Order: sequence, then structure tokens, then C-alpha cells
Amino acid sequence: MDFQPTEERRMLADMIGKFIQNDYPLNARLAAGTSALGYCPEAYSTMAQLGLIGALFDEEVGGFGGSGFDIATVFTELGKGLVLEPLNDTALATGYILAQTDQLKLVEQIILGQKRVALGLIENGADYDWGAPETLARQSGAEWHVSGVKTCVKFAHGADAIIVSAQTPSAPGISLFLIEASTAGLAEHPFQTVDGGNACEITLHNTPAQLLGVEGAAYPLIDAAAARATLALCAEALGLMERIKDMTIDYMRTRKQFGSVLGKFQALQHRVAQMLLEIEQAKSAVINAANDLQAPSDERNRAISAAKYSIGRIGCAVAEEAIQLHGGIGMTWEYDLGHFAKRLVMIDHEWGDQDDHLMRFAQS
Amino acid sequence: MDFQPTEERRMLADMIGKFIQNDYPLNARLAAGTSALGYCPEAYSTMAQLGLIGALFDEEVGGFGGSGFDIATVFTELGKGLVLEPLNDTALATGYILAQTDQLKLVEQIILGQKRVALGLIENGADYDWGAPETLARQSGAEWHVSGVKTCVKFAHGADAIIVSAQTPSAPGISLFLIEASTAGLAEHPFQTVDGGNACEITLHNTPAQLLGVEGAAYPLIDAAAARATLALCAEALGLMERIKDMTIDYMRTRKQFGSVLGKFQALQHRVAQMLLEIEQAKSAVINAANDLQAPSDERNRAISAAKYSIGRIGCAVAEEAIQLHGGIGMTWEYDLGHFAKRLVMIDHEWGDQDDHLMRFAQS
Amino acid sequence: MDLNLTEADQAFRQEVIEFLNAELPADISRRVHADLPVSKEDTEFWHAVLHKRGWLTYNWPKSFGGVGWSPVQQFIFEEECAAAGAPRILPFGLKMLAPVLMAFGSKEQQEQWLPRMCDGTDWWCQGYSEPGSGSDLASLKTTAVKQVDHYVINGQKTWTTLGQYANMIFCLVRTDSDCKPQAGISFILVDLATPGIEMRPIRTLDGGQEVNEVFFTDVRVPVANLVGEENKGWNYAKYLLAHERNGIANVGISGQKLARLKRLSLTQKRGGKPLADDPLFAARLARLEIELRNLETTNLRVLDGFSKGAGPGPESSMLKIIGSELEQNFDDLTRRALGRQAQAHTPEVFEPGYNGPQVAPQDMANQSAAYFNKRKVSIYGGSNEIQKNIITKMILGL
Amino acid sequence: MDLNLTEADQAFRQEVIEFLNAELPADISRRVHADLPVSKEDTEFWHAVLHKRGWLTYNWPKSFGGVGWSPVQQFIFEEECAAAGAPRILPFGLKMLAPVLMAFGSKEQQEQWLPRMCDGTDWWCQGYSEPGSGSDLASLKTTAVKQVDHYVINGQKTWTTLGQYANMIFCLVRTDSDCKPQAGISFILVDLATPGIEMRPIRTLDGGQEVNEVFFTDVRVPVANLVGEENKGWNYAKYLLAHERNGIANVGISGQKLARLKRLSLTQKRGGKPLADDPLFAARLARLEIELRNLETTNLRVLDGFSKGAGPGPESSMLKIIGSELEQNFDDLTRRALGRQAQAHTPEVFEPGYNGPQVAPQDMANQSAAYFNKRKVSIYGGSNEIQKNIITKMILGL
Repeated sequence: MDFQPTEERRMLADMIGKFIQNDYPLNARLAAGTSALGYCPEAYSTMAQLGLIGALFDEEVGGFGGSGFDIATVFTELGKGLVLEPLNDTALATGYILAQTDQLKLVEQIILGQKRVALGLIENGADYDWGAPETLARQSGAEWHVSGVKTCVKFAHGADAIIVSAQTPSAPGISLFLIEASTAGLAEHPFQTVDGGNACEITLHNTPAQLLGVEGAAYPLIDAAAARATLALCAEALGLMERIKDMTIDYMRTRKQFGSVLGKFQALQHRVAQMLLEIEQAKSAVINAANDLQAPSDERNRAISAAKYSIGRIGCAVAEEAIQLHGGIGMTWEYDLGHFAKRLVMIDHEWGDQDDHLMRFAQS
Repeated sequence: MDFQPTEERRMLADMIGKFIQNDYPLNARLAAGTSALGYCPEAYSTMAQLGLIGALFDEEVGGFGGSGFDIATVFTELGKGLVLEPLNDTALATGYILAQTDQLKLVEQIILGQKRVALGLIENGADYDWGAPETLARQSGAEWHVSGVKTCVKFAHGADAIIVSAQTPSAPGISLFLIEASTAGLAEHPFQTVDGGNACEITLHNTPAQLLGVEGAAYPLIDAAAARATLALCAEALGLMERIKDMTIDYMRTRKQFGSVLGKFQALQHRVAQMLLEIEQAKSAVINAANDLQAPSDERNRAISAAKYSIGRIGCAVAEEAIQLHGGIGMTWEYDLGHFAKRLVMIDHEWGDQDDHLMRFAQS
Repeated sequence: MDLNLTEADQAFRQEVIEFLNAELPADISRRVHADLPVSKEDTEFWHAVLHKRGWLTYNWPKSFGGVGWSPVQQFIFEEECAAAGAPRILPFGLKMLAPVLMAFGSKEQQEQWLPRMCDGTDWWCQGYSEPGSGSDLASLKTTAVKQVDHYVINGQKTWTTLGQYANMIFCLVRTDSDCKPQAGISFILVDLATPGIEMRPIRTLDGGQEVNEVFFTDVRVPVANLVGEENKGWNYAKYLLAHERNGIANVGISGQKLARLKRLSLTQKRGGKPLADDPLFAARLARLEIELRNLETTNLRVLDGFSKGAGPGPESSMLKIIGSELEQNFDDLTRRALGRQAQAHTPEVFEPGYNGPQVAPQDMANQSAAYFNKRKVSIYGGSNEIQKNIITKMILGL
Repeated sequence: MDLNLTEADQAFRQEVIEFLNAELPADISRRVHADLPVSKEDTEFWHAVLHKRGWLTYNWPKSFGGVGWSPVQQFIFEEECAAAGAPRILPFGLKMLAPVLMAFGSKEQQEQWLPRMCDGTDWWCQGYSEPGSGSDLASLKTTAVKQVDHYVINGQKTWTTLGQYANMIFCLVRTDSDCKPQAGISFILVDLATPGIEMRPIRTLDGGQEVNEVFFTDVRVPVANLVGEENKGWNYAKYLLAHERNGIANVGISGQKLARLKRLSLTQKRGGKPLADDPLFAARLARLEIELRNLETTNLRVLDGFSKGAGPGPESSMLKIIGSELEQNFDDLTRRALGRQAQAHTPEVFEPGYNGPQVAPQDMANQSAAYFNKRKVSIYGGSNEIQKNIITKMILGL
């Protein structure tokens, strides 16, 4: 066992930290979050140039990282900066799928920030299950055509392509298809997300598409991509919590009421202590998940579900508690905390919420 | 709507309170709880003479009460005194069954404290379900004989008779049978309960028995008796909590640490406040259940399950929190609190625990 | 003890329902149910409707024009209004200032101000909190200095809800600094058109704008606008808070949220089955429903005690804590029920001619924003921490 | 960062397992698994077995005869001992007094006392708490007055765990009252055979007897028994508490409880199905298992930090809180799993020749008593409230 980050990962984290401090002001982030595109393409490009996307991929496919701890390092730091730019679903997850299905040219473009590929798995936005798509792909000659509706596709607006899941008449399992954004028969309906950024409803009507990998065999591939995306979310949440912790401690030390700083009030002290120890537990959950990302899928998924449950439960509690401890100021748009809290709660709504992952863990 | 107790019930409560204060010292209760019989027959007899059992029954069957609020009044007061004597399963519940099956002579003897009748419904002590007994009753001529094992039969030792549930070959539902304690083929194996008192495992081997009511039709009867017994438990728990609340408030006001009484420490203040408001909610749950005891069975059972869930959740929390707030002293046999806490937690183990009733409520 | 409604109360409930059916426009109800902001016009319209019927002042004493309803009737009225999606009655004038004026205001003040808050002439807002005085209200610094027949006010108020629509504000101001903080506070009424007042919006984390900062620079207010005695304002403020009983538990609103959530749980699908069949969700929902049933009775028990003369005690604080947390828990569980749909922030679906995607069910289009917005209910009106201080102070008597 | 065990650590685990298989008697293991009290003889026996192997002092520094295991190895050892049902190593001498003697004791004291706690000559107990000094330990009143070459001790200690088996006690005593409370405390070793000492049992709420009161009346103790400097005892006590790191999270014990509860959930039947299939129970169990997995890593992270020289910080307090509450939660959920069987209090099923009813599965015969008994773990060793004070004091720096 070894509990120290490697020198490389420490440097990577420092570099991201400096980028955020110097070049990623929160005001610009908030403005970008409500823009038409939902993020800042220049910032995205800079991050790619700094190697943040490359760190998410194996050397074999053109990256220089790709392990669980690499992913956790990058996204924890992004979380600390409330970074909006879509490095998760549309880079990490789709890049992994593309790498596993020998689309190495596209992976290279993703790593360089030249292309983004969205991921459309969900058809019922009330559900987290991606395992039984009704979207249908039909083959005629060498050509595939896909029809169906995908919802809550994160940052699909402005993406260069989209990967969608579908069933096919000829094979029992799930298949994945790559569709260029400008393809005829694809329509996108973007909408804003409450944490800043956007997502799309995508309708496909006999849309020409390229099969990725083997027909009907995509389940384990999506499962592995989901594990990566979920780990990244958990790490992002950890970064958010670290910042929320700092803001709360700072507020406890400086805000005065009844002639003392808030941190002198024992009822608040004990709640802060509880928050701090829960965050330590969340951090351990992320470490466990990062460590087990390469493990056999059963073991990997147990660690991922343990982490997502922990992050969901603790994240929502930390978000609500931090606002309560701040009082009115925590409710304002001007103060940073609320934006961190919103993103932290919304992370519980991606890739399965705490109850969903708790039952996955219980039943595994 | 009317939120005031009637004059009669106020007098009944006062009378029980005085009995406990003058004639029911906790030391004697603790000693009786580990005696062979598991309770004090003299105290039981006195309570019967004071009319405590009569208050649990309708005038029609020889009592002078019997409504939900009568039951709640009696058992809340008994809870305040940590009264051990078995007025619930072996008087209230069985008395109700006997009254509904025209055994009025026996009901009269129960009311007078001359007889006690135990209630054996459970065969799997891990379960709270009494709906599918495997105990078998066979009829030969006018005689019934019962064979099977009943477990966790509260205070069966020393009872004059026992009512058991059984299936019969000739009818699909549950039937109830009355068996005299001394009947051949009945063997009892008493054991101690952790909250004081005892229970028995009862084995029946071709034991002669008397059918109560209509063969196969006992389900609604048991259900109604269970509602009464559960309401009584909830009311008892409320009484226990009221006393635990008083002890805790008293301790907060007098115990000094770090130069102040504990009640001056804000972290403890807020936890006491939380405890107090939860107890108010528990009280409302008991009132709701008492009010709905006469309602149609669906509505009645919803109110009963809401109350038992509330009492289970809040009761366990109050027991644990009160011990924690007391510190070491709360852990000792000499201090009253621990005994109240033990009974309060064990109430969650009778007639369905909080999870059991939560799901009953959810599914109703 | 008997929780069953009398026949008279049942008939009363029917009367309220019929009134709401007849008078409440569907488009207003739809927005209220979706937790969208209610416009100034809609609030004024609804006040006028209630005023015409004589129910706007439903919780005033009869001697001041109230209807003389029992606590149970008041509760029924609130419950049915919430269930129907009626805009809430603005509390600042009718439920907060009015009781203070009735108890401590002069006859002239009562005659001047009470009718105007009923007929829509005045929209009141509240000037209590200051940037440095949130939970510690008594530390407020806004000063009012008496100059012959005027007070001159300087300072800043904040968290002034719907101040942007108001023409009047009642304020706590410091009229004496040479005493312990509570002893130098006065209660004063200020016309927002007075020169020297600036109202600035505060945007909240959900993106909405319902609270404001108010800046006072040499604002001259006639001495006739002082309520009660100078330096006794703290008592009036405490009176106001302790008597803010009706509706403090928000039982009606939570009941409406329960009904909405139950409907939602039948239509949202998880794993092909209704969400209502998911055991963890069902357990969460059942916990909240039970807590609400308990709170209904706790609320009525407390109101009954008050109506029989029980003094203000820790009960109001308990109702505030339980009621606010329960309301938040309903918003929280509703958010959970939405799954990924909760990410969508699409209040524009209510706009005429909207033809974009409808990610969540329509009445849920603003739900996540509402969830974040409702974090306020455990903070405002005396934070739940302050309420716990009050409870233990009263019960432990330390 | 890498959480996977090295081959060497895996081999070490195997070595521990084989040792336990060979040396731990089944009847002792059975009682430990059932949370029954361990007799004096069984504890002494097990200490002797460990001592023979050189593992009794597994967490001592090598220079004092420890084995030089890494934090991970120590954790593996504790985990396997718990899984096997080995009696716990008595902490009072080996884990509490020993580090203090190593850091602050004289060479003579180290040579005199350390070997005797290993070879079974001494059974130590702890004299810290007093009836008026629980959480507020520094307010202790037991006095030690120096008279030439002796201290004369008067006062009362309480919560002395297993004092009934002990021959030695280490005490905090007041040697100076004219200073702030912490500054006048000394740390002293007392032979319980000294005249003037009376040990009285305290019965706990579960009916057990594992703690005691100790009364001191003119008890004469040689000055040679003073550890370190007079009036510096508070520092030593704090050192002891902050360094009580190994095992403070009780991960091994909770792991064993998890395994036991999982087995139980397969055999207990509800509604004809295994309890493990009950969704609410399964969710409760999964929550605890996840919390434990997280705690395992938190624990190892903290121990790793310590082994790399990190000073005592808030981490020890966090481990104490999480670990104690998790252990209690396992006992709580085990109680729930028993259903009605939890009412039975039947430790007599372990007695030879018992032929009464066995209401709960045999290893659960003492479970409810154990649940109540384990309420102590969030109270003793510095209550969890004190730990939260420590955490915020350190982190907020106020």
C-alpha cells in the first residue's frame, strides 16, 4: 500500500490549481454557464493544451495517464475551481469508448481539444438506467440508420459528434453508434441546467450512423465508461467539498454574531466537525474507487457504487449544511458558495443517485 | 375537534400517577423483572382493583372505557412508571379477542385481575408476521387438538390460559384457540427479556383446545387486537419518553462540567431541543392512532403504523441520545434512565419495528 | 380528545373549496403549484378577491374586522388555499405589522394603516435584518435621530422580501446606543417614497430576485410614524415573532407538496416501474407523509392551546423548525424523484408560445431552483438555530 | 497511491491467520464473537500466547521490544485477531501506560514496569475519571500530598474498567491547587494492595460488571512511582490520548461484526424470505458496509500520515467518532435483524448443560445486552462531544 500521490500527479494537480487561480475567474464561469454553448470554448481549448484531457487516457491511445488516480486527480482539481467545461461525458467517457473501438484518430482530436463527442444513453430522464434503450438501429447494406429520442445529453450542443446506444433487430444486446453532429435526421433541443451549462434532447429519425465495436456487445464497454465518468464525478464532488469546507471554515472564523465569531458557538462547532469528518470519509471513498477502477468489473462497480453513494449522501448534506451555516449570505448569487452547492447537489443526479447506487451495491 | 382530555381520563391518569408514586418503587420493579414470574402479582392485582384493566374495555363487556384514548391514557401513565406488569398482550389484546368471541366470563375475570390469558401468535421470532401460522389444529368430533411451537409469548409463564393461532385443514384462514395452562401436551420454556420480565417458548403436542369464534375467520379479529396492543405500546413508549425527557432536562440543569451546568453548552442545548420536538411529534402520532382506533381497518392500520413507526424511530433515538447526553451515569444500573431506555428500545421489537411499519404504511 | 371534524367544520371546508373553485384563476394556480414567482399583479388581484369576501383578514380578531374563525377553521382555510394553489397572503402587513399595530399602535395609526393594507393601497415590506445583524438582530446599527417632529434615519437593511413591489416598510431602528442593545431599539413606519431611500435587488443562488437591500441616507420620517414608545421596539418585535403562529408550520403547503409528489411518483418510471414501487423511494415518501400527519396534529394542538390562552412558549419555535424542515424535505424528495430531469432549469416552458423540449413534467420545470430557493425557510424568520436556542432557554430555564 | 496489499503483506496476513488457527481456543473465540465478557483467565492466557510469539507488544517501538510492523501490518494483525474472535489485548498497560513510560518515565520505571505488563505479573487499570470529572477531566479532585518520600492520596476514581482484576492502577492526581486546573496534575502509579484502597463494582445498565469505583483514603505511594515531573501529568495524559491511534477506529471489530451480520441476514427469515432480501434492511446493511470500507481507508491514511511524522491532529478524534458510531451502528442493526428475538436475554445458553429454549441464534444470545453495553464507546475515552470540540479547536484555530 502507498498513500502518497506520485510526483507526476502532484505536479498535475498544482498545474491545474494554478490555471484556475490565474485564468479561471468564477464570474467568467457563471457567464459561460448561461451562454448559448453553456461553457467557454477558449477555456476548454486551454485545458486541452495544458494536457488535462491527455491525463485521462492511456499512453497506448495517445494520452499520458488514464488510471483511476489520474482521473481522480484531474477532476478533484477541476471541482475545486467549479470548472464548467465538459471534460467528463464528452471527453473522458466517449474518448474511452472510442479508444476501445479503435477510433484512435478521433481520440487524438479529443485529447487535443479539437473535437468533442457527446454521449446519449438516456431516454427516460426520470431513470438512471441506460441498460435497455428503445432507440432502434437498422442495417441496410453497409449502412446503419438510427431512430429514437435521447434526453439529458450533457453538452451535446456544439459537440462534433454524438455516440448513442440502441438496440438492433439482429442482436439481443446494446450497440453503440457514432453520429456526426451535422447529419441529416438529427435534431437537438438544448436546454439550460440549473448548475450552469446545458444539455440536449436529441431526436434521431433514420439518421445515418457508424457502428462502434461489435453489434450487441456494448454493455461492458458502456459499463466501463460509466465507471470512469462516475469516478470523475465523485472526484469533482470531492474538489467542490474541499472548497466548500474552506469557505465554511473561513466564514466560521470571521463572521461575528452576538459579539463572537460563529466558530465560537459550540452547536455550530460540532456541526462543522461532523461535516469535516464526513468529507474525509468521502475522500476515502474516492480513493477506493480510483484504486479499483482497473479491478474486475464486479469489484470495480462495487467500489464505484460505494463512492457514488457516499458522494451523493455526503455531498447533498454538505451543500445544505454549508448554506445553513452561512445563513442569508449563502443564499446569494454574489457569494461563491451557492454555485458550488448547486453543482454538488446536481452531481447526485448524474450517473445514478445515492439510492440508486446504494441498491446496486446492496445487490452486488 | 377537541384537544382536551375528558375529566374522566384526567382523573384516571392522576390516579395511576399516584399509585406509581406511592406504591410502585423502581427497585421493586427491577427485582420483580428478574423473578421467576417476571412481574409482581400483588402489584398486578392492585392495578386491576384500581380499575386499570377495566378502563381498557367497553361497558358492554364489563369495562368502563375501551376507546383508543382510554387505552392511550392508561398506558402512557404506566410507561411513566416503567410498569412491568403485563396489562397489554395478556389482558388488553386477549381480553379483546375473548370479548369478541363471547367469552364474557373470562373477560370479567381478566378485568378483575383474577385471570391472565397469554397470546401466542409468533412462530418465527425473527419475523413480526403473525399472518401465516404453521401450527395445526385438527378437529375430531367436537374436540380440537393443536400441535406446533409458539415463541416469544410474552408473560405466558404464570398465565391461566393461552390463545394461539393455527391453521386448520378444513378452512383457508387463521383460527384462534383457547388452551388452559395446565392442559396435557402444553409445555412452556420461559426465558428472561432484556428489559425485565419474561416470555416463553410454548410447545403444543396434540393439545386439547377450544375454538374461539369462527374457524378460519380470525384474521380481522387478530388485526384489531394487534391494533389495540400496538397503540398501547406506543402510548407506553410516550410515557417512557416523557420521563426520559424530564430526567434529561433535570440532568442538564444540575450536572456541572467545565464550570457550567451542561444545559449551558449550546451543542447539547440544540440536541435537547431536537429531542423535545421529536417527542412532541411522537405524542401527536399516538393521538392520531388513538383517534383512529375505531376507524375502518385500513384507516386504523395506517394510523397505527404511522404511530409505531414514529415511536420506533423517535424512541430509539431518544433512548440513545439521552444516554449519550448523560454520559457515564446513564450507563449504570443504579440510575433510572438506563432501564427506561432499555424498555423504550425493546418496544421497537414488539408488534413490528419501525421499518416493518414504515413499509406497511407505504404499501397501504 | 377528538380529532374528527365537526359537521360545521366540514361544511366550512366545502364553502372554502367552492370559493376557491369559483375565484382562483387556473393560470395563477398553475404557476403557484410549479413554485414560480407570483407577480405583483397576481398577488394584488388575489388580495382583492379575498378582501371582497372578507377573508383577507381571516386571522385578525373580530374587533378589528376579522372573521372570528377557530384555529381549526383557520387551518382548514390555509390547507385548502395551498391545495388549490392560491398565492399566499403577503404576511408583512397583514400578519406581521397588523398585530403590532393592534396591540401597540395608536388609534390613529390603526385607523390609518389597517384599512390601507386591506384595500391594496399599501404593500408593506420588512426592515429588520442588517448586513451585520442576521441572527443577532439586536445588534442592528441603523439609527434614527429625533429632530423636533422628525426622525432622521441612516443605515442599511437587507433581506427585504419583495421590497421591489412595496411602497411602505416597517423598520427596527436604533434610537439609543447608551444601553444594552435590546433597550435602544424603536419600531417605525417609513414611506419608501421618502427621499434618501434606495432599494437594490439581491439575486439569490437560484437566479431569482425576491429579496433586496435598502439603504437609508438622512431619511426624514415624521414622529407620528413611531409605533408605541421610543426604545420599546424590541418588545414589539418579539411580540410579533412569538405571535406569528398561524401557518408557521406550513402544513397546508407541505400537504400540497405531498399530494403533488404522490402523483409524480405514479408517473415517473424507474426500471420500467412507477417510482412509487421503488422501496427506498416509497420509504422516503412514507416517512415524510407520517411526519406531516404528526405535524398536523402537533400544529392543531399548539393552536388549540393558544386559543385557550396558553402564552407564547417554545411551541412556536418547534413548529417553525419541524415545518420548515419538512417543507424542505418535500422539495428535496421531489428533486430526487425527477432523476436526471432535475438538472433542467426550464421555467420558460410556462411562457406563451414555448415550443422547446419539456424535460421534466411541466409543473416540475422550476423544481430544482425551488429546492435551492427553499433552503431559505430554515434561515429566515429566526434561523432554526435561533429557534433551538429559544426552546432550550425556555425549557431549561437557564 | 495504491491500496493493494504487497506480496509481503499478503504473506504476513497468512502468517497471522495460521497463528490464530493454531493457538486460539474455539471456546474463547465463541464467547468473544457472542460479545460475552472475557474472563480474567482467558485474557491472561491469550496475553501469554501472544507474548510467547513476541506479538503482545506489536505496536511498541522496536527499541522497547516491539516487532517493527508497518501501520498496514498492525492493521492486518488487528483485523485478523478480530475476525478470529481473539480476546482484545488489554489496552491499559500495553497501549496506554507503556507509551507514557517510554516517553516520560525514568529508565528505572521502564525497566521495572514494562516487562511485568508483558509477562502477566501486572494487570493495570486506569484512574482518570472522577464522579465530578467526566468530560471535564482537568477538574479532578483526588489529591496527592507529598510527605518526604511518599505521596498521600485521597479521593475517588470511577469508570475503572476491569479494575476488579487489576493489581496496579495509574492515576491522575492533583498535586497543586493554586494554579489553573491543568497545571496542578501529576501522573502516578499505585499498587492496589496498598492499605486505604477500596474497589467497588458499578453495575451497568446491561446487567454486567466491568467498571468500578476506586476509593483512596490516606493511601501512601512511594515518590519513585511518580512518572515524569510533578504537575506535568496533564501533558502526559494528553500525549497518551493523542497517541492512542492504533485501533482507535475499531475497523477490525466492525469488520467482524459486518461478517457476522451478513451471515445472520441470510438465515433470519422475514415473510418467508431471507432478511437480506428485505430492501430497507439491505439498504441499512449496505450503508454500514460502505461506511466501513471508507473508514478502512481513512484509518490507513491517518496511520500512514503518522508513520511519516504527521503530528497528532484532529484525525485521531475523527477516527474515534466514526469508529465508535459505526461499531454502535453494527450492534444496532444486528439488534434489528433479530426481530422479536432481540428481547431475549439468555447468556445462559453458553453454560455447560444448558437445555432451555434458544430463542435467538446462539451467537446472538447476548446481543441486546451488548447493544446497550456498547453505548459506552461514544462516551468513554473522551466522549464524542469532546472529540468534536478538539476537532474544531484545531481546525478553526479559535
